[in-house]
Amino acid sequence: MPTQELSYRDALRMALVEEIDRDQNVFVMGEDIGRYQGTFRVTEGLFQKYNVEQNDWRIIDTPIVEPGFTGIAIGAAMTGLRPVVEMMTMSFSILALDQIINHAAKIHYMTGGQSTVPMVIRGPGGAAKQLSAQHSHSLEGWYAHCPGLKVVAPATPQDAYSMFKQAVRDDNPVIFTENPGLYTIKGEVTTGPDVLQPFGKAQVLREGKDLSLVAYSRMVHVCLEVADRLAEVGISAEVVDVRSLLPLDTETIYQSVRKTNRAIVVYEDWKSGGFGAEIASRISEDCFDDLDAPVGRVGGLNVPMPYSRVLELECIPNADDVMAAVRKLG
Amino acid sequence: MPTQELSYRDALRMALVEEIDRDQNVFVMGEDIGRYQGTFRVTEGLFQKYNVEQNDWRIIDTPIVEPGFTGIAIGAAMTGLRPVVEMMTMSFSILALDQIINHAAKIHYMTGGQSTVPMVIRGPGGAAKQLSAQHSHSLEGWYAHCPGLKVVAPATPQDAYSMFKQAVRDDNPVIFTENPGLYTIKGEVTTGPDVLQPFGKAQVLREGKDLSLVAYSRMVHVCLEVADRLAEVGISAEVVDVRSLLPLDTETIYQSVRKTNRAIVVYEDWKSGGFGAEIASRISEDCFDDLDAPVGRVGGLNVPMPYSRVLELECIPNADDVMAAVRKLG
Amino acid sequence: MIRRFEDKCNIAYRQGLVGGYMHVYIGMEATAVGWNAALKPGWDYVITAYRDHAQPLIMGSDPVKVMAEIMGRSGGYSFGKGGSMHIYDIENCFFGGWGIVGGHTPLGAGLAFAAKYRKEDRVTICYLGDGASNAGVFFESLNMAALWDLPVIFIIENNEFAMGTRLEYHAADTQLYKRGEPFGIKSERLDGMDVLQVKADAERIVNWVRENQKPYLVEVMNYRFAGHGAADNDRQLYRTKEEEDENTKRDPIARLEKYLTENNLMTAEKMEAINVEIEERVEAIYEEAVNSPHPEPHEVYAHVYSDMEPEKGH
Amino acid sequence: MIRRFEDKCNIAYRQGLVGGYMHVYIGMEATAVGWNAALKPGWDYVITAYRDHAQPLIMGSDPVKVMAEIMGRSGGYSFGKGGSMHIYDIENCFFGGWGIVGGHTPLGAGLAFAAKYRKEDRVTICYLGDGASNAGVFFESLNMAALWDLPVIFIIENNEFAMGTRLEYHAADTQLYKRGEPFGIKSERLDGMDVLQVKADAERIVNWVRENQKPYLVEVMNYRFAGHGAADNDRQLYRTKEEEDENTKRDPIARLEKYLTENNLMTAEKMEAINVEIEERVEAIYEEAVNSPHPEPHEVYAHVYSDMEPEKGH
Ligand SMILES: Cc1ncc(C[n+]2csc(CCOP(=O)(O)OP(=O)(O)O)c2C)c(N)n1
Ligand SMILES: Cc1ncc(C[n+]2csc(CCOP(=O)(O)OP(=O)(O)O)c2C)c(N)n1
Ligand SMILES: [Mg+2]
Ligand SMILES: [Mg+2]
Repeated sequence: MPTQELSYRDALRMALVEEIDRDQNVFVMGEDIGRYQGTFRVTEGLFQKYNVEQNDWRIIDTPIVEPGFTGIAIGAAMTGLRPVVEMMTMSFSILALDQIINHAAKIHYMTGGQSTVPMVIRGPGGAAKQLSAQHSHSLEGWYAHCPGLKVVAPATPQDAYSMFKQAVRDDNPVIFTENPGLYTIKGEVTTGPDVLQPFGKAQVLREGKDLSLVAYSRMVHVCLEVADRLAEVGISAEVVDVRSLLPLDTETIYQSVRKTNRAIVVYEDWKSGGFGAEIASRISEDCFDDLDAPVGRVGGLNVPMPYSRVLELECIPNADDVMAAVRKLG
Repeated sequence: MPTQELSYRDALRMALVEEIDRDQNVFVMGEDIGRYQGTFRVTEGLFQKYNVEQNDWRIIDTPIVEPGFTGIAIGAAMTGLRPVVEMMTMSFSILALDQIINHAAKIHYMTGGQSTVPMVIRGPGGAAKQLSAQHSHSLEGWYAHCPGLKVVAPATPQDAYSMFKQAVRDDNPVIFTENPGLYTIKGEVTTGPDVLQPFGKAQVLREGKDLSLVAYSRMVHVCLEVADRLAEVGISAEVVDVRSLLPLDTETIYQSVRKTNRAIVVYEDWKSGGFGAEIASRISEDCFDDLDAPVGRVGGLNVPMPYSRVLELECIPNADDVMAAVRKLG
Repeated sequence: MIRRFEDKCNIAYRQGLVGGYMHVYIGMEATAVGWNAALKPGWDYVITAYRDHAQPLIMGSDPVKVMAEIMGRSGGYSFGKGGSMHIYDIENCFFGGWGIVGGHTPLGAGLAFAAKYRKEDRVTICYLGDGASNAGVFFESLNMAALWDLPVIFIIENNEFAMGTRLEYHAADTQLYKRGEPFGIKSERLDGMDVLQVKADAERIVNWVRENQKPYLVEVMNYRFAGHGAADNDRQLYRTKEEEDENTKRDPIARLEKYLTENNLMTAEKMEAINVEIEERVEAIYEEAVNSPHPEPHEVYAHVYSDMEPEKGH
Repeated sequence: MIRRFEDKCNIAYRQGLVGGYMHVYIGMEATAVGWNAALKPGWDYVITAYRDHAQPLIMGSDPVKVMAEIMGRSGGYSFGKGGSMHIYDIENCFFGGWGIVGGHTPLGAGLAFAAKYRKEDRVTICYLGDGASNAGVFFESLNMAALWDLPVIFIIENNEFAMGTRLEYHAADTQLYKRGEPFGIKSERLDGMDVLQVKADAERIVNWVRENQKPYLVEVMNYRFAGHGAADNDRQLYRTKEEEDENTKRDPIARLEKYLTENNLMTAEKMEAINVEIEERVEAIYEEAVNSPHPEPHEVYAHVYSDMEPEKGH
């Protein structure tokens, strides 16, 4: 299968284009995704290609009404269409939560299986740069709490590609969260019509034996950096990329912890009540006898995101913060 | 100070009346709370008393627009008024999350302390009886994840009374969640103008030495029942009523666990990703050396709430489920 | 022709009795019946809120499955998981059945979006209450429906109450049809009590929407004879007995019966026979539904996802 | 009289320069200036979205503190925690500064609610964009404002774009003032480029609202000369150079200068002198703001709550 170097953003776009071309039921909806090319340029060129050149109504610019257009996508999905909804930032999906949680997530259940909602909601989640308190949310933990949704947070261009294709083909509503800091990272990507990454499989991105660093999305890269730094001082850290929060692959995480006997869970979201608490408490409970130290957690500071870059950088966990947690484990 | 037997509902109403009478800035807003007396009758009689007899605009019936009226309350609170917003059920507060999370919770921070939002959002949270998937949410875990909010979940008539009064006088937005199953329970209530229960203090409702059952809201009563049952078989369980999720009184919880060396956290919300995970992972981390067994968790089933009473009862944790978790601890 | 009226009369009565279990659509039957008569069965889409027993019955759903669902039995359309507020019969194009006031209105626009996207000539009817017509998402839906020319008819069933709140306490202007105007949507206020008139209006409007591929907004004037829901047993909190009695005179079914009698379209005997027959049928439906078993505990995990089970256990 | 025009001219220019840091209100100055002139300083409330540099400047805020906030410095109104989108000067009755499109509109109604609750004769102006005028919560706010007779003026600043989306692609009917009509709200479309005309309209409407204690909806026609935000540097994606040039001719400041000159109200020399003075003042403001220190790391925990600190640490 062909392989090429792609940025996370380009990998995503490529997957999107392939899915639109593959299935007439796939369309894209969101704010400024068409003529304006998308705020983060994931949909660049698509309006021209589909709506103008092919005269096909596939890329749909919406008014700024997250509840409304998400609901329209859900209604359309109930008839078998496969909408891909872009949230300009995942923060704005808060406005659409009633549609997502009370409708999309529950339709299969409430209809007793009569209807499915094959729909992807994607966009950048987490802090970018000085977007302040209202635009910097990590919401994946909230979503991963809700049965009926699937929630994924790929960290690499390969997963952006193959998990996105998987998401579009899934018959259930999928929350697909991208961190704004990931769009420009590059990596080798194997492409092809059926290069799909099934959900619910964590992956070990770096093998190690002394300590497991468990993370998803951009924090995986922070953990890789920490692993490098630990290697320099003779500590061998294993990095587990959770990538799918719901379903969650506890087995791969547990295997790692059973080997290393120590774990730190790292996430960008507010520390208290974030999904890292779920992962940590599962490890604590299910690997109780294997643990040589309490399961550590590193999360974002429990404050609204401040505007000042100095303060913002305080809030977002970085390699130093993880190093400090490693030291604390002893 | 006077003491009387009151139901949870009546204790709440009494506290509300006292606060309205005490401070002209306090008013109440919500759907069907006035002429219709409130769906759960917490505001019974108040429209007649204030709006009709005193010709004062204190009890305000709103259209069914949770985002809109919550926003109006927030704007009013920014000028120093002290709105009490009733959500007919907390499930409907999902529609107002943008107002609550992005506005109320962050205003003090974003204004650098120029403004406060002295406001209470209250209502029944959790399952009632066959209200189905869209009306049975436990949302306190989501709220307790958000800095800027305070989140409380009183379990007794006394706390309903004294924490509600505290909430009204707090200068920060307070989420005050009542479980529909609690309204009719009765208890002795000490009343008085300054009977206030400060937040961030858990309480031990039953002393024990073998095991700590940690819960809030209605699940406290389930735990008390379990403690009774355990006492019969010679196991002495301590019941810790968390009652305030944010701020969280970890000290009282830890003290209990350090004594009993075993803990089970019980909550009605969906198990995975619920706030119980936060409590459990804190205990696991901070009481690591004191624990003789992994911290157990008992939560609601990870499914949308079904309508059928048979299935609904499967979903909500009960004493049998907690007993099973106790047995699992060994 | 008479036969057709008979059927409708049948249906309307049947609703009264079936709904009798929860008394939900009583007084408003003519609206659903009249509008449904203008739709292409099995082709056009219908969606409504939680007051949803009548729609599936007149759209060809199995009344036993509707009744069983209302009772939370495994013989119901959703195997007892949806219940009274969440009835669906997707095969017959009935899309529920929703509990969040206003929340289903963009879904209605979405059904119409799908029809337009696929270039099918389906029309979607989206019912909502007067209370729901204040919900922000409804206005968002109106704007997009007009912006994208979606073939959807929003029908505001103005029964003068949102639960215990009277129209004039929740809507700044009680002429709710005006809400379509800022979006350039054709909007009308129509009667909802005279089934023949309703049907005539419905045919005109459904045809217009099908032909012109544009949205439409209709405010239908009816009245909720019963309480809001089964739990609402103190209606005098928000309306007087006199007002109720006055409005009961508008009863669509009595009106139809009177029409049929006065025009000699049906004899009193025939009408009585139909009523008896209906009662019997409803009794039989009830019997069958009530004998349907409760779901098995393990079913609680089915239908969370289409392709996997959720994590189990407490 | 001339002096007053001078001030305004001053202010408008100053905005252009201060805003020059982010080029945000350019082309729209006459709206804020004209409307503000009709308000009682320190009494009436103003709230707007994230395009919020101009308002506090003309409402008497300290321009250094505004500039420092935009730069995220501890000398800013929110000690650097709010930033460009979240400027507040509550003392001067400026209530921000909000990032969620449409999200602040009920807050605006809430300010007016408070005035009415306290029986004060304050008027609230709530600005919002053409894009924001589609948001559901805005319609909910209109309904309640009318239902409860709240003294709020909603001003839709129709600058023809919501980010990169042109008006006619996001609004089914581009006459946005119509959106008040279904609620019985007095609604008008007005010019927003001629500061003198704006001021006259504003005085008429503010007085009406103060007297009648009812809401009002105004659509103000202006144009966003600059890109949406500092990050928007490819405006040709959504509009042509010609269109921009054409609209630049409507420049409110050039227009005022022309008016002043033609009517011999100000000499060219005087005007030039003012411009120079403004440039110097803005330079001084910039210098002072840029010399304000960045916040200390520990300040990150301040102002989460009014009475306690959040839990600390990662
Ligand atoms: C978002 C939301 N808020 C509140 C409720 C509770 N509730 C259910 S029905 C109802 C009244 C709705 O009235 P209307 O839209 O006129 O419909 P009707 O019952 O008259 O058919 C209310 C307040 C709800 N289901 N959803
Ligand atoms: C709920 C929400 N969705 C999307 C955005 C991103 N966004 C910020 S400004 C804007 C355009 C708003 O346009 P308009 O209301 O016309 O105001 P203008 O910028 O022209 O002043 C968008 C889409 C946002 N801030 N909030
Ligand atoms: Mg109604
Ligand atoms: Mg605009």
